[in-house]
Amino acid sequence: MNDDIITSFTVSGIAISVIFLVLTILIFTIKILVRLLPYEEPPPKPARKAQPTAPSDMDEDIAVITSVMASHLSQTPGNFQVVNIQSR
Amino acid sequence: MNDDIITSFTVSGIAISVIFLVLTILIFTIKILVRLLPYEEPPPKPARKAQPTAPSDMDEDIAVITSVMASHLSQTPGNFQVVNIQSR
Amino acid sequence: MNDDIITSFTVSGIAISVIFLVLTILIFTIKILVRLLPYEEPPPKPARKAQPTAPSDMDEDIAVITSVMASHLSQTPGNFQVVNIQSR
Amino acid sequence: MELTFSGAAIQILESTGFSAIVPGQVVMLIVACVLLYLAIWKKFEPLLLLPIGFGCLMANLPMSMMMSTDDGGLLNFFYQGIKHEILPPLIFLGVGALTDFGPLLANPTTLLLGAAAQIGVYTTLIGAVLLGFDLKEASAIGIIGGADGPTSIFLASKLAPHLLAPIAVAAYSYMSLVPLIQPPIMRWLTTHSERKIKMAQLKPISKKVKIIFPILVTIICCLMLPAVTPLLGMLMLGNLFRESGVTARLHETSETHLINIVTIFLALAVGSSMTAESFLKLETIKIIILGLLAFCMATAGGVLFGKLMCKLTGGKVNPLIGSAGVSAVPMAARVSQKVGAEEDHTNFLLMHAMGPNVAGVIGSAVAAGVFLSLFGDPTVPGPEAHAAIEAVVQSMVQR
Amino acid sequence: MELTFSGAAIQILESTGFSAIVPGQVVMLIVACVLLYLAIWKKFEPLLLLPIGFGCLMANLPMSMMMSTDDGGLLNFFYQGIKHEILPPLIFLGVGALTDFGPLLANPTTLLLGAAAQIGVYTTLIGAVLLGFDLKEASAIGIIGGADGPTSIFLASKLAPHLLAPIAVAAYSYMSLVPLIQPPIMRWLTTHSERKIKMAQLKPISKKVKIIFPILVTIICCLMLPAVTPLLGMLMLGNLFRESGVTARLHETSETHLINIVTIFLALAVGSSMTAESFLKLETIKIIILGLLAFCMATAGGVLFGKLMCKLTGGKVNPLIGSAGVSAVPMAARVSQKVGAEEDHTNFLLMHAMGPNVAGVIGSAVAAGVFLSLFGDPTVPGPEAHAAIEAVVQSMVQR
Amino acid sequence: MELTFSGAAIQILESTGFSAIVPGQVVMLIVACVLLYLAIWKKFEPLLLLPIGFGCLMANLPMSMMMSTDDGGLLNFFYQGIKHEILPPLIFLGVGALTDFGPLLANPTTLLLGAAAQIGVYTTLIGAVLLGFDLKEASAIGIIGGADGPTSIFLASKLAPHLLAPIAVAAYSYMSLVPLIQPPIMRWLTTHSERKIKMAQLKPISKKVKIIFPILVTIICCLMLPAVTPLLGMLMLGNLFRESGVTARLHETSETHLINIVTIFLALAVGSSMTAESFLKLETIKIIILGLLAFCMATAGGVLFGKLMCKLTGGKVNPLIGSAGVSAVPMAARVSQKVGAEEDHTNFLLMHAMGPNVAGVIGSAVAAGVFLSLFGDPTVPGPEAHAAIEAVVQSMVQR
Ligand code: NA
Ligand code: NA
Ligand code: NA
Repeated sequence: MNDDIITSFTVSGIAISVIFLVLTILIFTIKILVRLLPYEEPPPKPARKAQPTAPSDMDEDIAVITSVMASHLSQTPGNFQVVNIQSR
Repeated sequence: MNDDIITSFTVSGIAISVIFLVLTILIFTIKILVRLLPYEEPPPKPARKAQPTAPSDMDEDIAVITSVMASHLSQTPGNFQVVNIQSR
Repeated sequence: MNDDIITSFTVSGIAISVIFLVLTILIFTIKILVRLLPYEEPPPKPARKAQPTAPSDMDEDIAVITSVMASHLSQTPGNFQVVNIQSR
Repeated sequence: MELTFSGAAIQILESTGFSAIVPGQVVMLIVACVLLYLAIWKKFEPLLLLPIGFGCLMANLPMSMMMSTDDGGLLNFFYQGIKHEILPPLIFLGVGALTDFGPLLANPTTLLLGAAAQIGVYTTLIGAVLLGFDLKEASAIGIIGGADGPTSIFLASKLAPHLLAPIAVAAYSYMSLVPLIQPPIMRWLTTHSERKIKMAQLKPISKKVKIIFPILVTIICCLMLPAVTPLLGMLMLGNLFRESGVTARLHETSETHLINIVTIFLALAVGSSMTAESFLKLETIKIIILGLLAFCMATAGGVLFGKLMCKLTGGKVNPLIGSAGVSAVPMAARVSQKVGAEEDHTNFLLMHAMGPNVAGVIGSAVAAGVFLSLFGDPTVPGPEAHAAIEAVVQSMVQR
Repeated sequence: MELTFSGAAIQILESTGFSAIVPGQVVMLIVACVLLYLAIWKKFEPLLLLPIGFGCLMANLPMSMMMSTDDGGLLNFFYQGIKHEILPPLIFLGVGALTDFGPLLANPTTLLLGAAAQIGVYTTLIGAVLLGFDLKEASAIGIIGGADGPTSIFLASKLAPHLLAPIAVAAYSYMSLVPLIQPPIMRWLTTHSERKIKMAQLKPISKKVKIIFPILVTIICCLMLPAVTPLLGMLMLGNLFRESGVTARLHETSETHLINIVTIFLALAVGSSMTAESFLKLETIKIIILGLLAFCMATAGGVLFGKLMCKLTGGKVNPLIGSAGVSAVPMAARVSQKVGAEEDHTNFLLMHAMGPNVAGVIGSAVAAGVFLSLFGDPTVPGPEAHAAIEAVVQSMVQR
Repeated sequence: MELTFSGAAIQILESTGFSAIVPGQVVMLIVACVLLYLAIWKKFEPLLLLPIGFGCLMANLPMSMMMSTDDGGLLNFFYQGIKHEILPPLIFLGVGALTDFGPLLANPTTLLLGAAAQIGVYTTLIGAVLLGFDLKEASAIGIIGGADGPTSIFLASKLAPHLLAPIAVAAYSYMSLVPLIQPPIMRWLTTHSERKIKMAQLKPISKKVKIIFPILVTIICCLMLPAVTPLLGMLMLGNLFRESGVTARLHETSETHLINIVTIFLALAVGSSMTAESFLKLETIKIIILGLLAFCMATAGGVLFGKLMCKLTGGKVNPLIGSAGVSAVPMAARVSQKVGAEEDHTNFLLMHAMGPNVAGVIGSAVAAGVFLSLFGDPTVPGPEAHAAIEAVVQSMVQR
């Protein structure tokens, strides 16, 4: 019983040491990490017209829309054309 | 080892045969199915006024709405009447 | 077999008795409960201006909004002040 | 390992279902397709009969390892959730979260209508014994009249697991037939003037009563009939999630994705128990007939007790709401509304019928509790359950 | 099988709970109702205390087969998820998905406040040993001061499963009392001028850091304290689902329906372990007292370390944010905000307190890891777990 | 129990992972980080590779008890869901709920393209045997070319569970590389004029056909190849939930939270099987090479069969849609669209490619069924599964 009490102090001491050790290591890791990968201001959003979505993406979007519309209207895709789409 | 290689060719041959057999059966099944149950153009949606929801359904809807409103207003359903509801 | 049939009548009798007993007890329990805790008309909702949300709540809301805005604008909270918020 | 082309072809041919299919399985495949047809095109309780039918389909494809008794199979895994009575209580958690006991609390005497509808359960019990079932089986069959799927499955898995498939299928099929079965009986047993009775407006109920109710029901009913606690307790917990107002997250999950997931598993497991050996028997036909009897008697019991209440209250109760006591929420209450409105289209019975309707859920659970008190061993799971668990463990160890 | 009317009546009467209820169960039913009252009307952590209370209610209805120790019972099935340490890590997956470590990353030294608050854990350990608990039990009790329910349940199930019920109830009860327990201690330990300190704006953190952080924490902490991996690893995985931006589906499920389902099962299982034998003991009262001590010491530890940091930084840290190191996210941070605003209503401590607040979650997990390193056997589950599994399998085979 | 300060410090030190880590684990931790990097920054199938990578990370932290083989560990529990073939069919339930078989039904001959792409599976089988794998292993490796994760995991867990980790990782990695692997092969095997072919508009399909299709596929395919029923049956059940229009609740749950929960468990379990012993072997490199071969051959098979169909139909079929037969829905169909549009930006192949794309899913399942017919024992789970179950039960009883 008496032993247990002594041990409990030992355990407390050990445990507090370990916990501060572990979290201190974490602190330094975070500090290094934040130093290495600093926050960068996101570039101001350019006007829409100036920089459309990458052409390949837009082509694919048009493809999807055209296919679905053609399927829906029961027409061949050649009968109409999606001229321009804008992402919102 | 050598046996295994021969067997692997046998297996490949068998397997390709089986897979084409199974999927060919599926193809014919689908073709028959589509022939038996052809797509039918859905009838053009009639104007709302001309064809309201089935009377029994609407009656039930009115019953629900009336009951709930009566319960909410703490009145008997006789005190007011739901004249008309329209589905959107 | 014959025994089973007699028993089945016994069981039915017992079971119907028990079920009515249990549910009758429930009925009286509910009646007492409803008597003890009658429905109270909720007080008419006061006008918004007259009774704003409890000050402590609003202060906390302002704190959250200010902190988040400060964080977002990368400014110290002292640089601006949230004067008033209204719950909708 | 060496395979010649012809040897491999023979092995594949031997491993196809065609080499092993037996006539019983063909019949069951047709039964499965009929269930799917009823679920999809006739909209018979599709949330349950569709996966039950599909489970039956998979279980009867020979050598597919999808029978409820196939150790190590996918549907056997789900079936353990029925065997060990885990899935039905979870369904009831969701049902409780979906149920508003307000109309019942506003007119608590309608609980008696929920009790009266259980008469169908007990008369069917006698009928089942007359047709040669033993008392445990007869109890499990009778509960079909309770019109509660999870309760039927729960009781069948405890008292007569070998009859689970036909009982579950009959229960859900007849539940979906409520709009066809009930009206003629209701009209036959009531007079024009009775059907025209307008009932007084329900009083509002305080939030506190709604919160305390599920707790009290659990204490009272489960003290009197302990064996029904998993079912009734979870039903009431779901309702407490709903009414307490402080557990919105748990309420939402219980009544949506949790009950949906459990429904998929439960229904597939029930379907997987529809094997030719267990289903294509004279007993199944008897059960289907008895189930119909149970529904009719339950409807009649409710309506007749409604007539008695009508008399005793001096005409304040419309007997048509009695038929809603079978549960089958909310369809039976809608039937009461509809039959009443046929007589007088300004008569709104729906909210009044919701009282006996939810009372029927409690009533059937209590009825199941009575059977478990009489025939189940309350301190240990039934012998069938033991055997099942033992079999599972044995098979796992032996392999 | 033959039943006379009176014979059946006696059997039903004997199978009611009334015939078997013992005074201890009556007391526990009252305890259950108190828990439900606190959850519903006092809003004490209702998402957990409501189902815990209801589980306790069902478990103490005699012969209901709902105790955590009832083999084959529904809640015993859920309880296996605690015994085998499956449910607490899944809760932590959801907690991680809900947690924003941004404020912690912006001011990493606040991790030390999360460490300092664990002082409450260790002083309580000593107190528990003084009150006669052995070291394993004392560790499980001490962790109440960590103010993290899943961590407490995880550690208790490993080191002292017989104390699970009181530890879990104490942990969740005191967590909900944070707004009452902490402010007096915070005011008593700090000066007016300290409480008025305004802290510098937190710097923004890059997305990459937020993504790498959970991975690094897992590697570092779990290498040093392997036994805590199920808990801390899943916490960090949930956070990675959140921050990675490529797993929106998994993130959404983790933080909504998955955590809700697991919460229902976990809380019911904890409640089902609140039997009269395990709960109505002197130990429970000791645990409740020790739990309060743990919370107070944790708060004091955090505030005092905050004062130290205030001194060392030349007054840049407001000591009030130290109390948030106990975790109890986000309530403890709100308490810091509120006590600070009482002094100067233009002082906005909330975001600053979120750093130590989430640090407290990591801190408690690390503290639990230290205990497991000392008292648990890292390569195999603890003896209690073995015994539990063995008992389950034995009981399955024997039946 | 007595602990001195230094004694305790030593015990903690000994219980850290640092004392036990071996070089193989360090390598695997790096592999895990690479997987996380590919998932997060390169968006390689992140829904699976992120949790797989994190599972690998946790499993390779020494003494963390997170390996798939650690009895009683959290991830071992999830792993049982793979061992007993529960999780892959549940994933397929969700996949079926997400899949529209309309384009396939409108042009059923594209099923042959889904068959042709399986040529990659079988040529890889031969390659694997040449590299020294036995026939079961070779089959499990070959199926990587089927480009279906759940099918690969299902087959590997039955035929070669020791190769599960590399097969699963290879399958998901290459699936995400489809946009890089396929285009050069497609361009190399087709002529300019072929790539410019415009296909006729797909005919619309009646709702009834869409409903009957999953039922018929289940009956036909599972009768012919019973062992694939868990996978194909659940896929078709999910599709029936979608198309029947009467089970919206089950459809929604299947395609969202159920598949998400199962994905988390499955991916973590797969990751937890990536231990140094099982992964850092020459076999893994062979499997990765063979997997790439399988993908290339599958693509080539599809395109070449597309050329054949083009010839036979007098130029009505664009061979580019053949490559979509590998499955990897919908990425492979998008690749067909993209390569076609490069040639002529008014050519819209997407919807046409969706037919072979979903046919590829059925094709791979059928291919897996053929292997199971040849090498699996259809009436009982494979020997590895037996051993696994036996081991679990043994370890549970012994403890
Ligand atoms: Na009922
Ligand atoms: Na904490
Ligand atoms: Na494929």
